[in-house]
Amino acid sequence: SGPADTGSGSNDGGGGDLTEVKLQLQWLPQGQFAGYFAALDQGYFEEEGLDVEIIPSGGDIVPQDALANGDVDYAIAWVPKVLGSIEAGANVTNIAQIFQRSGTLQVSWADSGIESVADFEGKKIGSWGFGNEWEIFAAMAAEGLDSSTVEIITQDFNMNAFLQGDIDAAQAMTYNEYAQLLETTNPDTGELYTEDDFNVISYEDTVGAMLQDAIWADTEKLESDEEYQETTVSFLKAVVKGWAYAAENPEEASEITIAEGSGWGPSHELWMVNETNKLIWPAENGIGIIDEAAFDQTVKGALSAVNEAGAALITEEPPAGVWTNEYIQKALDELEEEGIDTTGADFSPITVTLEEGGN
Amino acid sequence: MALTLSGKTRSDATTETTLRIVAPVVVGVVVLGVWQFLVSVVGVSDYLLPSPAAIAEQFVEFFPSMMAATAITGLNALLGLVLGSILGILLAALAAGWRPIDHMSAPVVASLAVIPIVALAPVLNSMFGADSQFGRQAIAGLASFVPVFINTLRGFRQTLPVHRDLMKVYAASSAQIVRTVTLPTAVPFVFTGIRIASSLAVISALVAEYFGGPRGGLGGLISTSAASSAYPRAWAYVVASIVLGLVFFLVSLALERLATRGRQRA
Amino acid sequence: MTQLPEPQSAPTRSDAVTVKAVDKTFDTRSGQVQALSSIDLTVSAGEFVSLIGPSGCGKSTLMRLIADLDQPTTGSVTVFGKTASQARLDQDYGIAFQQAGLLPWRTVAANVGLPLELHGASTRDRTARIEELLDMVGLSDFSDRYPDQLSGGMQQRVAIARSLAEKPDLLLMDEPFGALDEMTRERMQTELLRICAETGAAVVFVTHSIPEAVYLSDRVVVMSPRPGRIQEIVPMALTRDPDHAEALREERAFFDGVTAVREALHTGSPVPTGARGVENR
Amino acid sequence: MTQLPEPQSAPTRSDAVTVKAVDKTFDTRSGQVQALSSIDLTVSAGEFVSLIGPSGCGKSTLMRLIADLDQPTTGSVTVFGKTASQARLDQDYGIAFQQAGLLPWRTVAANVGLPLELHGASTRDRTARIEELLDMVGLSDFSDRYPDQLSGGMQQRVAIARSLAEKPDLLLMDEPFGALDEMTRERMQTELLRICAETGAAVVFVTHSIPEAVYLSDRVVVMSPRPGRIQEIVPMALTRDPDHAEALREERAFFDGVTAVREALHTGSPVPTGARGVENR
Amino acid sequence: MTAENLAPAIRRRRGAPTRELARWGYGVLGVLVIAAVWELYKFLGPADGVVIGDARVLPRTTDLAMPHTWDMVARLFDPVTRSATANPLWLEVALAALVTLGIAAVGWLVGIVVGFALALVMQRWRLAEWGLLPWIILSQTVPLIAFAPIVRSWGSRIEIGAFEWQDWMSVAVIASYLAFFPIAVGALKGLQSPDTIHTELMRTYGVGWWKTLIKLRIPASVPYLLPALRLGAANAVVGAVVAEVSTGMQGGIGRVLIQYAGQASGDPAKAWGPIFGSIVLGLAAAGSVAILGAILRNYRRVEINA
Ligand SMILES: Nc1ncnc2c1ncn2[C@@H]1O[C@H](COP(=O)(O)OP(=O)(O)OP(=O)(O)O)[C@@H](O)[C@H]1O
Ligand SMILES: Nc1ncnc2c1ncn2[C@@H]1O[C@H](COP(=O)(O)OP(=O)(O)OP(=O)(O)O)[C@@H](O)[C@H]1O
Ligand SMILES: Cc1ncc(C[n+]2csc(CCO)c2C)c(N)n1
Ligand SMILES: [Mg+2]
Ligand SMILES: [Mg+2]
Repeated sequence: SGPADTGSGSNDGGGGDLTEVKLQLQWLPQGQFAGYFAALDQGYFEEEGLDVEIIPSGGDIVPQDALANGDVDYAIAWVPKVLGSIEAGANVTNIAQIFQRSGTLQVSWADSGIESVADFEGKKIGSWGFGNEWEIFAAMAAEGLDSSTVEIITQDFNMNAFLQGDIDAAQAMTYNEYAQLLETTNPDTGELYTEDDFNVISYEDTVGAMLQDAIWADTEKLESDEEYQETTVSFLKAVVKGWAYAAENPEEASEITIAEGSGWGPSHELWMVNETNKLIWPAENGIGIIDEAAFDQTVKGALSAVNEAGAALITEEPPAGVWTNEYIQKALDELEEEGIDTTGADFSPITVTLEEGGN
Repeated sequence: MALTLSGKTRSDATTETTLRIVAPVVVGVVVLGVWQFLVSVVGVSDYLLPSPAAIAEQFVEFFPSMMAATAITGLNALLGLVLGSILGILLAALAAGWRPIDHMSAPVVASLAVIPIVALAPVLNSMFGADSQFGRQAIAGLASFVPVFINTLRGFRQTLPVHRDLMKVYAASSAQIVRTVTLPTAVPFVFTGIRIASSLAVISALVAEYFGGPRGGLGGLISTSAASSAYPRAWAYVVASIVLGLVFFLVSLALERLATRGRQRA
Repeated sequence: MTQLPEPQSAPTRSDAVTVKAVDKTFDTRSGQVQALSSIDLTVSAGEFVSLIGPSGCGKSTLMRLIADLDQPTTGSVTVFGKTASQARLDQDYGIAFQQAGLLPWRTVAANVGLPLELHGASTRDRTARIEELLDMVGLSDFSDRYPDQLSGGMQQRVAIARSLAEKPDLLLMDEPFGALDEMTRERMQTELLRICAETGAAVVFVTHSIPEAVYLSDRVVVMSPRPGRIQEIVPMALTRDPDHAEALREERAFFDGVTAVREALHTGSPVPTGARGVENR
Repeated sequence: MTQLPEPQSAPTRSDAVTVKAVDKTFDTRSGQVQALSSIDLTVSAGEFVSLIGPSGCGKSTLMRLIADLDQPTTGSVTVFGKTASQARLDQDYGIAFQQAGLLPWRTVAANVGLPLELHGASTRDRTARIEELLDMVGLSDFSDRYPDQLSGGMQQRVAIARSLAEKPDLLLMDEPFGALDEMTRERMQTELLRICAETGAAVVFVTHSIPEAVYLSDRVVVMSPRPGRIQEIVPMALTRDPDHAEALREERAFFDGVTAVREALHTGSPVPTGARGVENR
Repeated sequence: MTAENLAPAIRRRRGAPTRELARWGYGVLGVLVIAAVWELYKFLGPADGVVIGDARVLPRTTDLAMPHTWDMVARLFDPVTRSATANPLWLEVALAALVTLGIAAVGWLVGIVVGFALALVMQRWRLAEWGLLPWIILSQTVPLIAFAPIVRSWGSRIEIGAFEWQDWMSVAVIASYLAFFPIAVGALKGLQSPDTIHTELMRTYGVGWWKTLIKLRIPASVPYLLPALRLGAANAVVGAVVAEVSTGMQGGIGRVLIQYAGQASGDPAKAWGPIFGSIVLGLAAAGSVAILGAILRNYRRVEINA
């Protein structure tokens, strides 16, 4: 149905009353954040009385720190990284666990014999660093391996290091780097690589699995600022609607993110939206609801992970109130009343065919 | 006090030497003091920019890892510096000897001087392999190459006409001319180039670590620490990288002084 | 005024320098510059000849032609009966420039020994000769110093020692004392005369200073400005007695020589006594 | 030899410079250097006084004290009855150095006009004065040139024009012709004498050249080396007739002056005629 | 300089325009030689490069590591993506480069103001020079990526009236951090460059520091300032590109660089587009200082070796 303009029409003179909100992403605009851009594009934020600015980030911007410093109102960030920040003094709260599952893979060649985390020993393991490596260390810790038993190599923005054999197992997000592999020509066959060429270890299947994209809010303001509390609920409502839109209209959602400046080719972008949807939907308890068990597992993993410099991610349990379902629950309840499905019970992913180079 | 010093030619040598050391130390101490004061007394947020005390504490706590990381980055920078300098000197010698090479290398050298590391790092990692330190060394080498080449070439052009005439008068062979006049004349310029290159090599090797390759260097640890909001630790690594850069600078400065010792400048 | 006939030198030794019908033209960005025009000059063995003339008249150019640092456009230059180029390869002359031109990274001794070293003299021979030379210019105590630790006059003495290293029979000197103050200069002149007397070398000496030319030379070649020509060759009639060299400067003959050269210079120069007004307005 | 009594200048104008019992000591890395020791000197208005002496004897230092570019350690310097500092602020003197010291980015006219511009002269006054000055030094046709387009002699003339810009009654000149060749130098000397005659300014002139000092000066102050002292003040008895300035150089009186100054110099200098051996070995 | 002009060996007979043309010809030839070496090595070299011991001293020659030069060039003229509205690659890169150029220019100007102010202070008070200069030199050993979050955070707190801190301003500030250094050092050298003879001349005219500064020191600093400004311009571009990556700013060439680097596995030639773009950008920035040099040519009558 194309980029519908359900909400934009209602922007009649009420523009001045909109509450300004800044949302900090954890990377450049791309399908990973389709729900937020869809909410913006479809006018869901405006419907909730919000004027939202989505701020992308680059290599050195830490979203939760931008939040803790008061630069923005909400931030998207992986839970383990934020746990580290909280121990360092950041006062932030997880208000919605958008991704229910971990999307991190460790990919190796089909004939490499690396089939589980236990096989990492003595191998060259790729990771992006920047705090994205804690799942690896946590999973290894569960297998009795510490970081000194492998050689960790920082991956750059593409998968060339893996393709050329510099690393034995590369870190890859289901929605991004794995697709990068599948849209590359195999020089031996002249065809694109297929899933059969690779062994894929999904951290979701290991005890190292950690919660990823969550929405974080300023703890202090949540406690003391009623307006912020209301805004939070409105904000979450719009976000949920945005993700629901992305689930139902992956093609349109991917076009929206491309229009927002994602530089990926169309098939890659669509793949990304589709795979992101799979990490969110279906959401048994409702999208964004934090599963206490999953959160505790993340904390446990974070406590056990020690990197090669000997630094631990966290050394003690995070304080109570590090997460709350209060606002997302309220938002979901209100949305249910409006007749919106917030569990995605009948969600079914589409099939995306990747083209060479993601085009 | 500063006023009286600037205007007059009161050349009290020992005072000058003392002030040259004391003044920067005072500036450093005052800045650190004010910063610490702002954080601990005025209550400015020390979240992103931690207090000197917090940084020092992390520096001490992670000292062994700090040393190991400094060694890795330092070695990369050193190899790059040596490699880049040798290349720079050789190519400058060619360019000085044969003008077409000079003209041909001009756009290439100019391009190398303006190319950001971000652009080069992924390409070099692909070309030379992300599992080796060579990519970083190559980047440090390229960064060092430019100033060494430019200064060496300038040095080769500094041969005084009177010295050239003298060599001709002595019917000296080309090899003799190079050995007795051209090279010795160029040496101080070469070392000036190396001095400029030294800090560049360190910063380049370090920044290159942000963009892939084996872990364990200062650049990687700065980013990892910062990514988990361990800012005092990140800044402690930054301090280590400053010290590393300073060591490179001072050593190359000493070499330059040594090379120009006992020479009057025209 | 036409050129005076050259006095015949003693026929026992061949001539040191013979310049015949030499022209020299330089190509420059802004066209051709004629630096020398029909120069004829003979310097006998052992003779001291000075070149004097206004700036740009081609003194240095002429000297560079003799030294084979440049080639004449037409005409020929012969040194001890050979081509200039052969004489250079044979190290038949020593040379000193206005700047001492010492290599700053070499000690005094190493600078003096440079030509010997380049021509493969043994270390022992070299050391002996360097000692001898430094002794001659009175710098024995300074052999381990670096050039920048010496005064300008001392540096120039090192350069002269260096030019003498191969015992040349011809010395070419292009304003070697130009950068020195008058008093040092006078001392160096006296010293140079003594050295010449000791070694018997012929000298071609470029200078701007009339008293210097008069004091040192057997003949003074006065040149006129572009295109550089020989205006006049003024023979000097001073009696040279190394033990009373200094006294000479206050003798009548000396002042007469100065006057003669001044007048020769002003004949050729475009600005004689009365013409000042022409230039000023 | 002791200092000669100074000749009394015409009492109608006050003295241009009075230096009384001046000592000057420099602090250096290697200790104190006494540059000047008990200097007494008076320069009358309109008088031309040269300072001559071996390198490092303190000529420049003395001139710098008069110009208030440095302060005496003890003693006093008075210029036209005021302190040196006041005289500087009042622009009572003009100054010229060995290097012309022109600003390379300014045209000849703008260089000459610099002091006027700095002191806020109106553009019209400035233009007129610049024209006058360039006319005086014979460079009217060059007013739009840049210094690098001029020969050394022309540059020096611009510098002299500049030093005359504010019509000072005192000119301080530190080897202004040191970098020029002898012929240009002689022309500049003649020109300087003419300008002095026109403007009636007193001159303190530092030089290394005996003939120059003799030719130009009413009195020549001969200084002895460190610690710089006045060795002797030699009055010149040349009759100055601007129309025959050049002829002077070949007169007996000129040569006598030269001899007198030479002798005064050698009395004070450690290297008189016979003592060469002392320095050489 | 003058010595070189007089040195007979260096004199050339050919006219200036021919020489200029020959220079460009050689320059182009130089680039072609590099391309030829690239292709020749790619043709002859082993796919996995030349490995000695543990170090790969010569690169791999696969299309992934070393795309053909003609592929790189051809890729410039293909659309960025399959999408119907996509621009050709070169246009996309050029547009991004213009954005970066603008930001770098602002960073450069800030660098000039800061650098020159520091130089003035250091020239005026020797004690300031002694106290500050070592820190200024040291400042360049701090990896500027360490600042990105701080600059962005502090900037976002600035909000004066209608003025609001923008993302690009953070980038400009970081760019100025690299740009100010050569300018401060060069300006200081330049301000200190007048000979004693000139400063003393000003003293004999009884004028103070300010007038000396304006009439003497600033004009005299031009030959030192121009190379410093050129270096500063190149540094500002490099700084802006890195800062764009660091802060995640959109629209500039830094963003395009990492974006296409991320696509290099599937489309290796694409990544070279923004690399060429950033080189052209840097050369353009540095080259534009030459215009300034032409305007100020009367102040460059004395050239220096800086
Ligand atoms: N290599 C050269 N190329 C072009 N012109 C030259 C060259 N060498 C000298 N000239 C010109 O030839 C003329 C004579 O120069 P030369 O140096 O011989 O004069 P000079 O008498 O030694 O002058 P000075 O007294 O200033 O040393 C001058 O006009 C000079 O500009
Ligand atoms: N600023 C200074 N600091 C230390 N010593 C100085 C300074 N200026 C001059 N001197 C010393 O004072 C002495 C006299 O120097 P001055 O320059 O006045 O000599 P001069 O007669 O002008 O010499 P020259 O003929 O070489 O110009 C010298 O020994 C010199 O080294
Ligand atoms: C310079 C830089 N490189 C890689 C990452 C890693 N990263 C962060 S989020 C994400 C998933 C979406 O692609 C990835 C790969 C980073 N943060 N900064
Ligand atoms: Mg000459
Ligand atoms: Mg002096």
